[in-house]
Amino acid sequence: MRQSDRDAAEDARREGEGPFAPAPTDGPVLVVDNVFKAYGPVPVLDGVSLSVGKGAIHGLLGKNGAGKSTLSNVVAGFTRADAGNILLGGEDVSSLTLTARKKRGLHLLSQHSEIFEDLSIGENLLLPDLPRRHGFVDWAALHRQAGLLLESHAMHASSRRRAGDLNASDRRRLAIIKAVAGDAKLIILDEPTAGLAARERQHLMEWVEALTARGTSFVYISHHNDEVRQLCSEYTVLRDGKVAASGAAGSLSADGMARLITGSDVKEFRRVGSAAPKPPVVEIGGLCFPGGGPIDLTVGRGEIVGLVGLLGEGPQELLRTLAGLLPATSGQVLVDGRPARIGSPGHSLDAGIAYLTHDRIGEGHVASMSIAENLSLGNWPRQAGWAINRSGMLGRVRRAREAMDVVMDGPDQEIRKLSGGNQQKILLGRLLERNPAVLLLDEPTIGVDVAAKEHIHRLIDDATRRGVAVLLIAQDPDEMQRLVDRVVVFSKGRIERSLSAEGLTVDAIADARSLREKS
Amino acid sequence: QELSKVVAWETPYLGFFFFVVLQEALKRKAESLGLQFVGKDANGDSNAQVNDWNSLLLQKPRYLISDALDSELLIPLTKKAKSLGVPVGMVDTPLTGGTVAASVTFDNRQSGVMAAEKTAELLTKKYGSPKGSVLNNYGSLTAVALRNRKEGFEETLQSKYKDIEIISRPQNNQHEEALAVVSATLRERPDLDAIHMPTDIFVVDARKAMETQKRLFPVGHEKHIILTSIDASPNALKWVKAGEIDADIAQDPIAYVEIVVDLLEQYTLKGQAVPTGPYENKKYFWEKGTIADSPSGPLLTIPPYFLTKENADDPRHWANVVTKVWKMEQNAG
Amino acid sequence: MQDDMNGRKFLLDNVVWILIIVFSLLAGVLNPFFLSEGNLQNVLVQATTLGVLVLAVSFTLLIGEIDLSVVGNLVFSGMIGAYAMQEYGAHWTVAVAVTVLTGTLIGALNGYFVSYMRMNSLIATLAMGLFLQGAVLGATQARTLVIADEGYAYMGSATIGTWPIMPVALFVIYLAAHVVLAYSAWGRNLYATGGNRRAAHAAGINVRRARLGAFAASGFLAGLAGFLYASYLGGVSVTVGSTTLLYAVAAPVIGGVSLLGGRGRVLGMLGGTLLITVIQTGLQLINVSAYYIQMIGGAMILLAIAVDAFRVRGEEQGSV
Amino acid sequence: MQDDMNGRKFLLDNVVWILIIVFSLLAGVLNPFFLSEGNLQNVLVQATTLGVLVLAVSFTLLIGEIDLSVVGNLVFSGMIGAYAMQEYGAHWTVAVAVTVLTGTLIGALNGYFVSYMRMNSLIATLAMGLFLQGAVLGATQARTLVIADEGYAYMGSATIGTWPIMPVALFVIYLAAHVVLAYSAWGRNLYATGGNRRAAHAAGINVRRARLGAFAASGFLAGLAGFLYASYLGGVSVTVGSTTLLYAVAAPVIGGVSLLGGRGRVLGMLGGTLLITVIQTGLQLINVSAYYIQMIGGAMILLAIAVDAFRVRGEEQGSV
Ligand SMILES: Nc1ncnc2c1ncn2[C@@H]1O[C@H](COP(=O)(O)OP(=O)(O)OP(=O)(O)O)[C@@H](O)[C@H]1O
Ligand SMILES: Nc1ncnc2c1ncn2[C@@H]1O[C@H](COP(=O)(O)OP(=O)(O)OP(=O)(O)O)[C@@H](O)[C@H]1O
Ligand SMILES: [Mg+2]
Ligand SMILES: [Mg+2]
Repeated sequence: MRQSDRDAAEDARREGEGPFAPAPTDGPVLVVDNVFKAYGPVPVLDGVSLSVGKGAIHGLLGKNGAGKSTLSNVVAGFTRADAGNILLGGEDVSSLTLTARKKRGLHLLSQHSEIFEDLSIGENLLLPDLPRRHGFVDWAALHRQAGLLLESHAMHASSRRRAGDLNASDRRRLAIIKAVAGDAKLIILDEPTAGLAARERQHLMEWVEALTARGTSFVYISHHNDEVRQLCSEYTVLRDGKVAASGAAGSLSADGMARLITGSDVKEFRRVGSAAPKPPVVEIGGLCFPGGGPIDLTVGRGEIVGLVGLLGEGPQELLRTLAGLLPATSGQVLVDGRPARIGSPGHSLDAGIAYLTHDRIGEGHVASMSIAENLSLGNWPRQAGWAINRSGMLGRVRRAREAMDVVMDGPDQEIRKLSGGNQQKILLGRLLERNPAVLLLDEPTIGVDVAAKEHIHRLIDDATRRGVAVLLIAQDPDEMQRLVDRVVVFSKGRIERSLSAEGLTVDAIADARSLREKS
Repeated sequence: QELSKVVAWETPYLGFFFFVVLQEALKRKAESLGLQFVGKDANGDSNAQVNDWNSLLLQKPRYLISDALDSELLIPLTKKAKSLGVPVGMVDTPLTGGTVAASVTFDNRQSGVMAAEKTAELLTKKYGSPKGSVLNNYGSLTAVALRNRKEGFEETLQSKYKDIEIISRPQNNQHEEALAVVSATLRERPDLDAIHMPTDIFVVDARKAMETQKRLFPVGHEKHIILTSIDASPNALKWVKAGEIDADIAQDPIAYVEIVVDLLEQYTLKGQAVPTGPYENKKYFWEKGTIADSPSGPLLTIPPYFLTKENADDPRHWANVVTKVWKMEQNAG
Repeated sequence: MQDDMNGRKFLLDNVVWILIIVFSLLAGVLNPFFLSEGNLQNVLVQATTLGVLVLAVSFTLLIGEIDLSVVGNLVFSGMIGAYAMQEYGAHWTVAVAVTVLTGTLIGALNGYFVSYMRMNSLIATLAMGLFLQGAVLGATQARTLVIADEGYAYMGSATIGTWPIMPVALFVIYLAAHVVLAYSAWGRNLYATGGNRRAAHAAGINVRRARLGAFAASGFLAGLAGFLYASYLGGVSVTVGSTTLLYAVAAPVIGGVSLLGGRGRVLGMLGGTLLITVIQTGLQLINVSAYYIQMIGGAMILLAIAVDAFRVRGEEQGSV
Repeated sequence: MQDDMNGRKFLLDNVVWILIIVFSLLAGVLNPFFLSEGNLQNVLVQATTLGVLVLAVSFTLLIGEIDLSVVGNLVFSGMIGAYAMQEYGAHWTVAVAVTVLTGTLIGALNGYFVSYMRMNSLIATLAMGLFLQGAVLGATQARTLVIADEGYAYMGSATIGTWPIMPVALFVIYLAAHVVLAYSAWGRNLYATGGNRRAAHAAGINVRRARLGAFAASGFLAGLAGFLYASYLGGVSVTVGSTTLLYAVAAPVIGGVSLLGGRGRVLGMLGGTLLITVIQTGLQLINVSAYYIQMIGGAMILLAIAVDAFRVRGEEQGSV
């Protein structure tokens, strides 16, 4: 019998048993007992054990590819372990389906959480248990319940709206509300804050705290060590599929944590910008685009300019316009003094403008293609004008591996089999291979572990030393502060003011953002 | 009430030349009577045929003439036509019931029997007794006419000539399948004696297969493979005259249509029933037939006959009418 | 401007109805019969048989799959129903039940293939359709099974006054489909599964069962179509419906059902059905030589999709 | 264990070749001629005409679309080539060029519809196919356009010794397709576009042009098939190829080409073609009544897809 058939049979049998018997109150909510999982020759989870106490927030830490998401999927029932047991409230749920585990109060917000774009927000929140009357869906009650949920989580959107019309951050919030709604015993949050703005992260952390007061436990996965230190009561560190450390979180220092995760010291990279005037690389004049402009902005050789502003108020739209992904309605862009055509990504790239998307899966990689091909996508090293030069591609893979420490089996491995952080490195590598004059970076370290983050920061800095001009969006004020030479603040699609290098502190950046948010 | 000037026509297929001739015959006949012609094509779908009938009946034509895709499903519609006062004439494939004013058909089964007898006769000539092997590359069995021809051909050989081996393989009314099957059979059977095609349409493919394998020889050559077919189309007429085919059995699409129109005009529209009994018309090569009573009404069955070198120039063959009078070619170019 | 946008959106969403009106008027100019009461009956009767097949295909499109065996299924289940009466002397009500049940079982088998065995639905159902039509050919030896039972034939031939009752079946079935798809939890699960299978699974929907269910529903409707066709035609033959499949797939798409799943309203399916029927009936009535009918039909469908593409472009603005 | 996994993967990846062997042996038992040299020629000749169509469809499958107009295109472009010789006395080389060019232009038009006008490819190309076949019916009025030119007919009928030269064309075309798809930047752009259209666009690939290009390539190959069919059959008529479409779509899928785009190897396409041809030829040679052939054919394709589904399940492990 195949695995899945067994699931179904099992499910039917267990569902008849009636309400789930409550666990002893003092025991751990979740016990992971010696779990093994392998996709190929090398195990991804190699005898992992951990336990999560009632009401605890358990930080799950590790480098990219350490196995965190895999473990979450095994616990939630998305994937099945090769060996080992999962106990929820004392009951062995290892052979239960995802649905059965959900019924027992186990929820997962996965790293690449998805929504039903064509359904309303209300349905997104309540599926599959829609309120019914006389057997039919009670739409009025549905929107009433969904409205209450949205309100209690401070999300201001009509539950009747099509979920696909929400922007990326609101979609994430929707997915999170769905995960935390209802009677949850244990919620696994796999990088819930990746790509969220500071205030939203704060919000999320407050919800989580509040929910623990009701007795809900969490497994919390994040590459932001400060979040883990602020929120978590206990932690487990995974390294190469094994538990490298675990314990109570209180005693951990920031450095110590980084060391536990990477296995060595991580030197925090801090860029030393120079205040000297720089010759301009990119000059943006009167640029208008849907929902913004006119924008005037000049970035000089080796300069990194941070863009700050609310979602939908300009920064992302400016980058996407420059990248050729949004149509410019008027204005001009000069690169190295020459007017650049920016009608499509191809034109922008030809003009030396390279863009790193924040939407890795939707717009970043081609999942079915190899690592080597993804590194060379749209920029094939050629021979004889038409054929692809394989050694050229392999050279690029070698360089990316050396520069960013990418964990992979080989250049021909499909990129979808890499962990999220490693995929991100490949995307950045693709841009750097183009030797661009201008780099547009939208969250370059999204989902990237502490060590790789430093790597990436160094790579960006290296690029500026070669004269590349950088426009950067980073929701993390700390990351912003460490990299940028100056910051421009957007409001309602236009540049409101700019903060120069002097007095550019984390607080100032955070304030610039939040000031806008208050008004 | 004044009679409509529109003659309605519904054909099961239009993709084959035979059906084109049927339609053209009606078009010309209507023209000669000063009437208008409307024609529809069901393209092999009996539901489409029923829908076409319904739409045509809606316009209350003078009469509706059709070749049935299937002998049963149109029966209720003949009753509807009657209630609307539209006489119905069937050609080629008659119905098994209903109220049809006049039907003109061809004895497809008999044509298969004749081809079988001819094949047996030629094999007897070759071997002294009826033996040898024959490929029957039969057509789509969803077509009533082709089904009857297959049965006539194979049952005759099976029951009367037990020493003749029948290799029965379908071509599904597809040129490429006919070519492929004949090619394969020629390769498989270097000793193949005879080939029967159910209609002239696919004789070209059999000839192509023989030609490619350098096994196409004229009648009389010692390596000649006996070739028989049915229809007596313009192509077949050429082959018969050139001695490239052993026997071709004629049907007469032009006669079907013209006679049905004549019967409808002459009797039905005047409120009389079409009389049964012998039918004679020197306009057609076969000259004599019989109108019998059938479950669907009066039915004239046209006897099959051989198209031969000797009679090939008779201007009454439909192939000669099509090429010499209508100036229509089966092959373009 | 908001109003303008809404007006535009309304027009685009209802482009199929506008096309129906335009094509009807055009056909009416070419042959005034087209706008007669008799032809309206004609259109509605033809829309009934096609419309049920369109619904059948649509149920599988909603989950992002496709059922191309519906025509084979309709002939096969119609045949089984006819045999039930002829060979076993079944009462016509039993025969109807047998017809629909046969269709449903075939649909469920397709669903098992696609959902549990992960066979590609396009090809698996195409092959299934071939198999079923082949089975009918083999069983009937290409002969027509005549439906003699008046009860069975009633739906397809009865009239009230001069009005045939078939279209009543069309509207009842579409209404039921609307209620199921818009108001039942099962229906919403189909949309969720079609819209995002992984998310549906993660939300705790039994995705496999939902997918199997969509195919079973498709088979149920194909069986129903089998009954309606047999009742309408007064018999079953292997050649029934052989040119219908293309239209049964084109109609939902013209009516705004996405081939990628998760999207499509019952009203749109009805609109697509009526538009295709209007084109077909129009071509039956206008006096163009039969040689050119197929070409014109192809061009009309192309035109309808081209117009529909405005809606698609409106929705996908900015994407490539 | 590693070896085990690799062995399993190898088996699964090559399941189509195993099926070819199994089906061949089966047919050989039923008719020993099946395993002879004569029949090998037979299989390869039939695979040539089908194989080129399979490639044509595959080019569009790779970008996640489908071209169902290939059969209409092949007849239409074959007709234009035949007319070029008959009406304008064109030299046969010119006629071949005209045939292939016509096919390419039709393909490019499909590409324009799908890529620039955003028409749904399944329906748009289905309607286009209907239109083209209708146009051939209208233009030829069901007459056969006989190819008298020996140069034009050479490819389809010439032999070296007893061996027909058609299969040479098959292997040359497949080799060229392999080189283009596996080694050219243009080919990889197709895979990228099919794998993730937005990502390909963002990476600077001209996605619209790539999509148009895939359809133009499909049309080019359909035109080439038009030449091969006309050359092989010695003529063009409206009914040519009308039952081929199903097989031209099933073969790539059996050979592992994903209907969702971005996945599929030329060797698989060849395997799919050969498997379908083996089934067809086998059914022609074993002595089964035509009443049952279609049913058996459908069942065989179902079986092939069911076996192929093991491969799919292997790849998608754990997903729903
Ligand atoms: N479906 C799969 N097939 C093959 N290998 C896989 C698959 N999924 C994950 N892996 C491998 O398992 C390892 C662990 O991946 P996982 O996603 O669990 O890492 P992670 O700790 O969540 O990393 P990140 O912080 O980057 O999200 C990686 O090396 C990855 O390549
Ligand atoms: N030392 C280097 N450091 C960083 N990038 C490099 C280096 N050498 C080459 N590259 C980048 O790698 C790409 C591939 O280089 P390679 O010389 O191998 O290929 P190629 O055949 O010359 O390709 P093309 O002509 O398209 O550039 C080049 O486009 C260049 O951007
Ligand atoms: Mg992860
Ligand atoms: Mg170079």
